[in-house]
Amino acid sequence: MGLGLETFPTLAAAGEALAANAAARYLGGGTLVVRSANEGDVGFETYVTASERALTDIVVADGRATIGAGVTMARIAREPALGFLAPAARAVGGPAIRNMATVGGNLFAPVPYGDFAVALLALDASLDIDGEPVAVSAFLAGRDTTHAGALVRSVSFTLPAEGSFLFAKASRVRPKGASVVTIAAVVEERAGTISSARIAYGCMADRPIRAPAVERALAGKARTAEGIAAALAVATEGTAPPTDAIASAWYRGEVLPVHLKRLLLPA
Amino acid sequence: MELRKEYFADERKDDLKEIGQPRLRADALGHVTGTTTFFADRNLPGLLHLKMVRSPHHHARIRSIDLSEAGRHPGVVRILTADDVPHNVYTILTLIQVGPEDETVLATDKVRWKGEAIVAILADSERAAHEAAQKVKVDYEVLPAVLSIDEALAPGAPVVNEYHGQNFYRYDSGECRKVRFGDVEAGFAGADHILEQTYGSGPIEHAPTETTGCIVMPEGSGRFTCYTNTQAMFFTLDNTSIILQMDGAKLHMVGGTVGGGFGGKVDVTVEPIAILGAKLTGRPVSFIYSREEEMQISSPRAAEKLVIKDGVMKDGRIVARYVKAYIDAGAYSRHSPYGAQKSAAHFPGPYTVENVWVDSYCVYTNRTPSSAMRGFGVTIGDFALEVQMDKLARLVGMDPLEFRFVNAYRDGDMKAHRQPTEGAALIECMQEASRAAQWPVAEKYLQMSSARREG
Amino acid sequence: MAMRQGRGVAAVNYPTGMNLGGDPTQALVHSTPTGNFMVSLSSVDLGQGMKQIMAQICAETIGVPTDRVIIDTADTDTGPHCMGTFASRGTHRAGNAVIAAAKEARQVMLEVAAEELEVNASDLDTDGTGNIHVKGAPQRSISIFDTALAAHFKRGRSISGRGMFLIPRSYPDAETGAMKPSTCYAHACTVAEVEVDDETGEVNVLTVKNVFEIGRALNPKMVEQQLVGGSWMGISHALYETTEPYYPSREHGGRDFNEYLMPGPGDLAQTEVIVLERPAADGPYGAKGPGEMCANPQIPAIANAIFDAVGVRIDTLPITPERILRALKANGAEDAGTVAH
Amino acid sequence: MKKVPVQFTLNGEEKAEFVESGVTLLKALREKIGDTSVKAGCQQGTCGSCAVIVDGELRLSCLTLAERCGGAAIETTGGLAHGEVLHPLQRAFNEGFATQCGFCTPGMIMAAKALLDHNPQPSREDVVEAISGNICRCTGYEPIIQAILAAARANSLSAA
Repeated sequence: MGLGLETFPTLAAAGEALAANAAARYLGGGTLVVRSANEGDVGFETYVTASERALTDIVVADGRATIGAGVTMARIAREPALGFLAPAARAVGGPAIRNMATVGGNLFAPVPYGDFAVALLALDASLDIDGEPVAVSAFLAGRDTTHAGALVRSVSFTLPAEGSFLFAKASRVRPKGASVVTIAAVVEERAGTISSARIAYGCMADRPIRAPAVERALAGKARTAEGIAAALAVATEGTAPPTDAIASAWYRGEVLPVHLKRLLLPA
Repeated sequence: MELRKEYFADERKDDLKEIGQPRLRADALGHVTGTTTFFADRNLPGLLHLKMVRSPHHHARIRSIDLSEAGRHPGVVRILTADDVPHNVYTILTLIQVGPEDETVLATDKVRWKGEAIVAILADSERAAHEAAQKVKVDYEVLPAVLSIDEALAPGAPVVNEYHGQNFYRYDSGECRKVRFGDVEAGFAGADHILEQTYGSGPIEHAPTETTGCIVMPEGSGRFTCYTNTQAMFFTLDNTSIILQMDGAKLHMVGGTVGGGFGGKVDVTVEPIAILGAKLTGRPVSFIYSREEEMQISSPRAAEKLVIKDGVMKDGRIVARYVKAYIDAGAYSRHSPYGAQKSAAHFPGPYTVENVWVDSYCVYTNRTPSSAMRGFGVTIGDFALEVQMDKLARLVGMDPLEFRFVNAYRDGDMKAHRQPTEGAALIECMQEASRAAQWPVAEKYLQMSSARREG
Repeated sequence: MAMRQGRGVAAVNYPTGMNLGGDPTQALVHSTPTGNFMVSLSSVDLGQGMKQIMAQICAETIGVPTDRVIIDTADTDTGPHCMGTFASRGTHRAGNAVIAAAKEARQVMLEVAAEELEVNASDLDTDGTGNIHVKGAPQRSISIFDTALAAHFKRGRSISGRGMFLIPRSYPDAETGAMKPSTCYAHACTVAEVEVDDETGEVNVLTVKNVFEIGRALNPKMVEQQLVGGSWMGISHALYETTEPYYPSREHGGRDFNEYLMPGPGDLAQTEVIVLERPAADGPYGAKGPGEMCANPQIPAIANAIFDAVGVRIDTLPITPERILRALKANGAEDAGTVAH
Repeated sequence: MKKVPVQFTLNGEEKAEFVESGVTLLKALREKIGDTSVKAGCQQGTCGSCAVIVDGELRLSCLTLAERCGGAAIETTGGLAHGEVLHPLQRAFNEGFATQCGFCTPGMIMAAKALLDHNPQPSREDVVEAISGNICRCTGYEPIIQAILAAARANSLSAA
């Protein structure tokens, strides 16, 4: 059977169509699902998409940002109110991919992709799924199980304090390369010491993960070589990096502390 | 780029009118306007799409193939199996009498690498072909696989390819192509230092931006026009003629504008089966590798293993060089027996060494067949040789560039494969490199010439 | 963290052609009624510019501007046999065939012109712009346009030529390996400078300075394209490329251009290309085949530069950050880079 | 197979076609409309050979569904020249020997045009970023970068 596209005015209607048709897939920017069809995935025959306005909205107000799931990386990269996020948005693909790839799609991107989701995890973002708030950490943990096939309307997060959001991606190929390791962090400092830190990794497991041991070890420390030493010592705790064409699990584990150190201690 | 005309000026007249001129390329206008016609830039009405069903196993016996469900799938026009191929066991270099025929166009009783072609589905759309491919049922008995050169040559290793009978290509010289020059053992005996090192490489893909493919049009005349991106028109025509047992006069290959080759388009893997499909259906057929097929199914540059043992004197002269080279051909020969002997001829590199021993092996493993690539039989050898040269220089305490001057070949020097050196220019390249890279060498090396030996 | 710099050198040669199989290429040349020249071949242009170079070779030989030559190639109905485009043979083999065919066509052209001018053909020469004149008397001339018209409509001559270039097959001696595997050899020497991150094993190639000896630069801009692109591929081979990153394991082979690694436009080394010309006695206008060689010397030069930088030898390609890091850790990273240059 | 109508402009010309639902813009352009300047290099979104400009933005036609382009203005390299007059990028690629096999060239020129349309005087870094989604296997990229910078300079001269 050939492929077909069905477009619905709301995400809810799209969700009903998907629920009713096991051979349907949600079509966002197309970078994952159209590729899959092109490569001979015959597991689905219908693209379902929604034209709901909220999917492409960016709202920044009262210290909080809400980004529609259909907003592209390119739009985020040029959104003045989200300037701190531009490096994370620009870490995705090349220019053409960034004009297509969406926030929602990135949440589902398998390793070594999904760099933007790492940023969202560090921001402790909340997802709107069927009108219910779901923490991005909970969503990612249940991505293939409880939240499989979930339709994300938007993501929202509290804007981090000026200068507190850090992002780094190590890749083999520049400027566009799949990730060896991606690290996003929100590090807040008070009076010369770290008051709180949220650290998220990409490519250190089969999906973006937080690094609670590092976060604990940073709390109350100075952002100096000495201050972060304990955190670096536990950098790989709880990680299970994949081996793939880009890098081995061993290599990822070895260089993670190096990149974490460089992120936390800028030259 | 800089042309340094002062070198060899007396060997060259620079009075030509068209040669040496930086004329614009006549084909570039087509490229920049997007009007250059590549083989796939044709829309033929009624075109069928060919998709190959491939082995998921490195090595397996095929117990049975069930096409009943796939054959009934809507849009499927025909499914080709080994029984449809008139001369199903072939080898490309049979044209230059390099046998035996050792590869099946479509697998019969066995598959010998993960990705080997088994049946070809011809359908109205790519989608229908993909869907039908899922419905082809192949019953395999998985066999032990040999995945490395060392495993292949170990005693008692499973035989990869019964057409050879052992896991290496048998030359008229025996298990390897040999070069014997001087007395290598005497050379080692008289050497001040001996250094033996092992080098290796993984397979490398040509990765042209245009994947391998062809489109075939059955003509009313009974001939077949095949638009192809092959690197060798008559290699393709003649092999197709053999495989299909079809008079070459019925075949018309059209090509010559290729989206990158690098050696990756000298195998004859798409044209025979696509032409067969066109013959059996009477419709035009397109067989174009997907990017994943180009990356993992098309022949890569072979993985290699090289052992180099050198005897060197304190003054830097290499007096003996012993090389064992192993080329991982994968499951079938393709061009690898040629590459292994080209490799044998390349040693000891652009240096004059009086005692040389080379054994170059073409080894079969249950891997994607490798074949020609830019630098065929030489690239990995040069990596090994030139790293070895660096190590030798440090071993005798010499500057690595000066060490190469000491050993560089000159006109008239006898090479290990017993051809006198002509037209050498290694020394001049190194002299210019010394200048350009500001890598100083002693004056005596700057006075050297490839054309004659001093003194 | 330390970025450690090093440099390395490598020198190579490369054979032209595939004599071990027998190595023929043929060409046909004929003029149109108005004095353009068609070259019929079955050689393949892979992007290296075969068609352009054959046009320049034909034009030089006949004595016309390059834009008067049209290349019709890679159609097995019309093009005479060519072994194929590989083994650095295209320019050399097809070029020699085109020269032979063009010489024969030129001879007929001069004979027709001689009849028109009522002189001996051996007294004639071309000026390269489309005219034939009596040597030493440029005012006694006829255009190639008029010559071709005369050949077709008045003299009944075919201004055409057949060209054949064959290197007969060399059979290696089974015992000694005595053989003639190729004809002329191109040469190169590359010096590479690298910077190695000793905490991650990442390598930046800072500069590559390549000297290539290629016989003759038939079209210097096209030589440059190929040598610059080849130099990039050499760097790519050294540090990035493999279909099977964990060879001999068959796992994790790249399936696309994200997984199959090659340097991106942000990874480029400062690249210098210097060309020397020592014409090959048997090459078309002295040319050798540099298309394959140009991607080779960077690989060992970079390997040697990495050793110079951090004191570890990676003897397996590609030289990945992982291989370097493993070697550094095995060596004791703090001792690395202390080997004297 | 279900066919759906789709209407857009291609290089300024109105196009109205019935395409198969779910078909990619790449296939619609190549097979339906006959614009084969758009190349299929991977159909995975990893090579950029199929890049086109849709409503001023660079996109990969292999990952874009044709029927989602209704009403769009689509540009391809096939429509860039005006008769024999080449676009400055085309001229720069030609004169700068920035094309070898030519397969990546149309996509590369689209990526460059998308850059220059938004940023007529790009830095080298901007150019590198702009072509980062486009694979070239022949040139080593440097001649392409130089050609794009040359086109930008030519633009600024003609604007001055």
